[in-house]
Amino acid sequence: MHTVDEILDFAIEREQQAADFYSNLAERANSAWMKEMLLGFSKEEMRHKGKLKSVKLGDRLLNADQHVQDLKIADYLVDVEPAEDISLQDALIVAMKREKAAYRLYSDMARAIDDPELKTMFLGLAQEEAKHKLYFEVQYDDQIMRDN
Amino acid sequence: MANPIELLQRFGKNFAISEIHEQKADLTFFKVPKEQAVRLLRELRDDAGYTHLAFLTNIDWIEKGIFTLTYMLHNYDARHSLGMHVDLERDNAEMQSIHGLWAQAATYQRELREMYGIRFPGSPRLDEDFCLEGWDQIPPMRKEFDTAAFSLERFYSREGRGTEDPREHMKGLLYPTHTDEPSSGGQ
Amino acid sequence: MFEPNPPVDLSSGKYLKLWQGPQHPGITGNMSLELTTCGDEVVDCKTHVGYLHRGFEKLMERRTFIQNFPIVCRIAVPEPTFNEYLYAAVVEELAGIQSPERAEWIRTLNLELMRLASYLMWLGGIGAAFGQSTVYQWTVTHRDYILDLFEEMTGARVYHMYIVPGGVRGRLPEGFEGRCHEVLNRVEKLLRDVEKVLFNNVVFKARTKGLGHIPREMVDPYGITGPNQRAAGFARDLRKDAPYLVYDQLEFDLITATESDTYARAWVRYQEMHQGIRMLRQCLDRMPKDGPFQARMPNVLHWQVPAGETYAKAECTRGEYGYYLVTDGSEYVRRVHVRGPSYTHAIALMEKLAVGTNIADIAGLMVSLHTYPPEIER
Amino acid sequence: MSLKDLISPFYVWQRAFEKPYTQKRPIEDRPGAPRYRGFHMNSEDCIGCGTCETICQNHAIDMVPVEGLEQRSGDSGLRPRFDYGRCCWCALCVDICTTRSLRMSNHYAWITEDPDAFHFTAGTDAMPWNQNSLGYRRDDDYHLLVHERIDMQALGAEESVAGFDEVMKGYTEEQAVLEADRCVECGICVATCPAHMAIPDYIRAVRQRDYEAGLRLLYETNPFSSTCGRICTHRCETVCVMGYQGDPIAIRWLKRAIVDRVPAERYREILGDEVVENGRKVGVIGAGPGGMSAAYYLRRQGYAVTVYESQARAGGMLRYGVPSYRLPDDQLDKDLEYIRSLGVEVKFNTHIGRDVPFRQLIEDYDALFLAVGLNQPSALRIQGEEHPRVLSGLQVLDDVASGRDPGVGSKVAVIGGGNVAMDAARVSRRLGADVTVLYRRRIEDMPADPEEIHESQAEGCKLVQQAIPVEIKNAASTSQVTIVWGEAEMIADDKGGRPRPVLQEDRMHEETYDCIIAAIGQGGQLDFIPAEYRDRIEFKWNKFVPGEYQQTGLPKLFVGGDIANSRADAISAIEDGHHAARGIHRFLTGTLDG
Repeated sequence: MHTVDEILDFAIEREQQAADFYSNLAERANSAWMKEMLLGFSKEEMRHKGKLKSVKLGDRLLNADQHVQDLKIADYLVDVEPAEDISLQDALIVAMKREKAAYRLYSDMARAIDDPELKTMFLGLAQEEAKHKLYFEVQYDDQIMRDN
Repeated sequence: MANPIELLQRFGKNFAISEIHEQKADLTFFKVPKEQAVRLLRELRDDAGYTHLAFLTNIDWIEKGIFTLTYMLHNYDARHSLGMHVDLERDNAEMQSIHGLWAQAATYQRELREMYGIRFPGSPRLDEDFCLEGWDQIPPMRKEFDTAAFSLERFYSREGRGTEDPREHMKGLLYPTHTDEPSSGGQ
Repeated sequence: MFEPNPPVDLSSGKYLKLWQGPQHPGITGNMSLELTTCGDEVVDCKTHVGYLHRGFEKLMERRTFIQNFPIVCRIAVPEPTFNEYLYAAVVEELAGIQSPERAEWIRTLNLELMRLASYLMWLGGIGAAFGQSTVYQWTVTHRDYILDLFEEMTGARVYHMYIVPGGVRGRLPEGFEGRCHEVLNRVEKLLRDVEKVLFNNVVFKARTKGLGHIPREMVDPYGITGPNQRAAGFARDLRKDAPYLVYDQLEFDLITATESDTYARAWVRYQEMHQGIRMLRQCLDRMPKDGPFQARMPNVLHWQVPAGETYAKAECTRGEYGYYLVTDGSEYVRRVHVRGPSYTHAIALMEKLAVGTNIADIAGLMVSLHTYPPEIER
Repeated sequence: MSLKDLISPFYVWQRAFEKPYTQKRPIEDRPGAPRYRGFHMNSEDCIGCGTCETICQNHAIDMVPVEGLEQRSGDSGLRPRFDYGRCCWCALCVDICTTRSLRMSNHYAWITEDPDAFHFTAGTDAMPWNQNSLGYRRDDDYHLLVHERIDMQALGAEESVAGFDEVMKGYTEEQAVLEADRCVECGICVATCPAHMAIPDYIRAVRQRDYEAGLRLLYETNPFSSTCGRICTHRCETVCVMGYQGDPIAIRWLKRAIVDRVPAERYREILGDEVVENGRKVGVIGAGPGGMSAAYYLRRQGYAVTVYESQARAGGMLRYGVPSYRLPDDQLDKDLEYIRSLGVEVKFNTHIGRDVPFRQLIEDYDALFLAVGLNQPSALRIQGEEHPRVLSGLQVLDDVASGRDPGVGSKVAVIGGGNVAMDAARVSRRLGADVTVLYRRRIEDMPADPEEIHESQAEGCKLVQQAIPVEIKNAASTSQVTIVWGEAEMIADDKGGRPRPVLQEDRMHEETYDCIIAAIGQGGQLDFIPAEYRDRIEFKWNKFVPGEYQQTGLPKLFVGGDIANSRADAISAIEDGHHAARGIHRFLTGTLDG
């Protein structure tokens, strides 16, 4: 990946993969509301994809120095396997962990690269993923840890 | 002078005094039958020192069908007041006049005639209007006279008046369907 | 003992009917005197009231106990606070509420200030009725100084609505005592001037001495109270005979006279103003400066006073002012009867005294009885 | 005649040159005294309770809607409008104002040629005196209302942890009447109560000692009055206008004051519930407050109602989640037995999906109400959670309610800050344990009822706030368990929600307990609904999204309770059941489309 467009294509492809991941999971899910919700996650990823596409056409990414809150919930929860009888709680854990992994990936890439323009692009993507993770962490905080 | 209870007991030999109630050290209430009232007033004034008639008024006990007159007497020397109650039939109420005992009683009786419709035969200027010139309704102090209804009928309100009950207002706007109870019995 | 005035034959052509009022005959409020005159001598007098009838006693029967407190003051316009106090007193008595000591002192202060203001207005009235209008200007101005005090104490100049069942509505304002002393000093100085200008005035003396003489024997049969009674030689004053509020802790002299005419009644009232100032100074100096001024009250919105009846009275400027309250345990008053001293003074007594009086003296005579028509009609 | 009397009047000249007292208004300004009762002012604190209108003896005040002002929970959106043709400036409205928003300025002159102009809404209409700082306001030491709540007798902390006796003893009649007397009957609370109970009316019934009328009022909207009189979340009290200057009315306790005074055997006679069978039948899934409330109101309409309950007893979370020191069994039974006495059939130990297929229900019944609640405890999902000494809060409460020993040991950590956590903690105290509660946020953020938090502390539970569990480890002894938790920093939520805790990795703690009770939240379980139906039903997160009258996309199916609302309390479930009963009746009588 040597150009901004290549990076964006890579990222767009990743969002598509994520969307597919959730819609596959939704298809297999045997509980109605989980199906609904996973489709919702999938739509959320498609929305991210759409955002990146418009960046490619000239829109701006999140600024790299903008602060995105890290609730660190994904840090101390255990990994769970996506299964047919996945619960809301586990689906959220899967989602936040995936976003966290994506954030890590882009951050690492940014660190490994010297080209300032590309570095900025990776950092911007990392910020986007941090924001997505925050979204799932907030939902987890609200929906699952109601009493905690 | 004797204490008021003893005094009333003494008078009780000749008068059917009942419902004695000592409201406070200087005020005692009691009741006497209508027929004995004026005679007792005269004796209280002349023999017991209750020379001052503070007021004469009436209480409407519409639910019991009676008027209760209150004669408030005062003894300046003993510094004690007696509230004398006399029950009258509410319909067709009539009482003996005491304007011969106290001059100002004529005014009270004239007012009671106008405000409650109680007759005091022989009382001066009894049937002349007192406060109410040209009054064509029932005597207004009687409980059945409804002042609010009267004023709503006679007068109009300022335009633009109108109020909302907070509870009903919120119901209508915030949860209108949560209150429509179906009629019981179903179907 | 009602004795009708001797009948007159109007068809004889000797008599003239003359209406005085219903504009204020004197400055006492709206009522009218239907005079029958022969020359300039009054031979018969019939009073007519009803110009001020607002039906307070009836209105009170459909208002709750707290809702009644703002309307009672209107029963005696120039001297409203006696109504406030007496209404509070009867409700408190039947409800078993004791207003705190601080409130009792403030109430006394309030009532005595009221008395002084009311007497000042009356003093102007008696002056004006006998052609001494300057006195009227002076006294009404000084009454206004007292109304200024009421304004800052109660929030209103005339209808104070300050004495409320349970106590009073607020503490005295900061620095009130000092301003009150200052006004008292001014009024006291004025009174000395009024004594010179009015009471030592040859015209005033000539016209008032002997006018409207009330024989001693008339006093009880006509229900005459207050200064009218004290000027006839009766040493009766509810503040001494049945002390209410803190009157048993105040030093003051009971003023009486024997002549029982217009001059004597004016003189008694004038002396009582000095006694009032004396009492006010005692109040200001001795009243508690802190502590509660309201008893613990129930929720007034649905306050039910136990069934009962009582009568409370106070010595107002005109005599015995009283509230008779009957309750039936509900949230409403069953019956209130307001006993205003003018009820007897302005009607039965006036009709009697007017006979034989010169037309020119009728206003002065009326003022000398110090009557307030609104308290007749309630 | 003396010479003195001739000369003396000439003293009048002494005052000839005195300055006149007359004040030249309007050339000179003459402000009213600082406490002058002038024209009215109203601040933003007004919540439109209308108490000013109630006390106004001149009928000078109207409560009117104000443009741009929204009614919401705790604010009627109305504001007082003054008719100065009637006002006498007595200021009773100021004295009684529950929020102290209403006062008077010392402004007293208002001159206009239009006699109809003297009519305005204080505070919202632009008036020249709106900024006045002086004028009448109620003295701090002067009250026309009673601001302090009447205390209820309760067991002391020592007594209460000694057993499962009810802690709150209920009001005596005198206390109840005094507490009821404080109510101003504004009715602001009615909108906030999820069941829209006739609160001011039944409080008046308590004041008048008319418990029969009170019971009838309660049952109009709530057939769990004995229960709610004890454990309701009393959202009403949070908006009670008496709370602005003192304590809100103890609305919940007053409800209890009514039911405590009416014996169960008199209910039928007092309520006059006559069931006239209408020939239709409705199935209810779940015998919790939602299901039984629906059953009651449907039965009153003449429907044959069958309730399916997976447990051995009715009551749902009220039975298995609320310990008896808060809600004694016999009180819950009082409510439930009355509903059953009307002929509501309850099939116990019956799982839908396992014992009876959902399809059969939806086919057999004219309509179905589903309120299965949230009974699946959320897992901690941290390392080591499967340790045998990690228990679930719901399980502990269920064990105790069913007479089993949950075996908590003598040193317990409870994780969570909701009512389940508080109850698990208090139950553990009663079982003799030392209890520590670990909560991720601050005590003031706890979703548990304030009373529960307060009482658990009084009973000796130690509350540790801002503590995030990170890992569970084996302890030295197999009968014990070690928890690793880290301290949290709180950060504000930009969307105005609860503040969110963030783990501080450098401040970690390790503690060992006999057991750890997790009570961080619950979810639902709806796998028994076959896919063909599910696809037609709307969900959001883990809950149903019912339409009007609790109806779902499956027209015969109505839902309610914790699984269909965000409030997740008994009173909301009760109203869902009641509302669904309204909807089902409309649906079956053709006034609600399917």
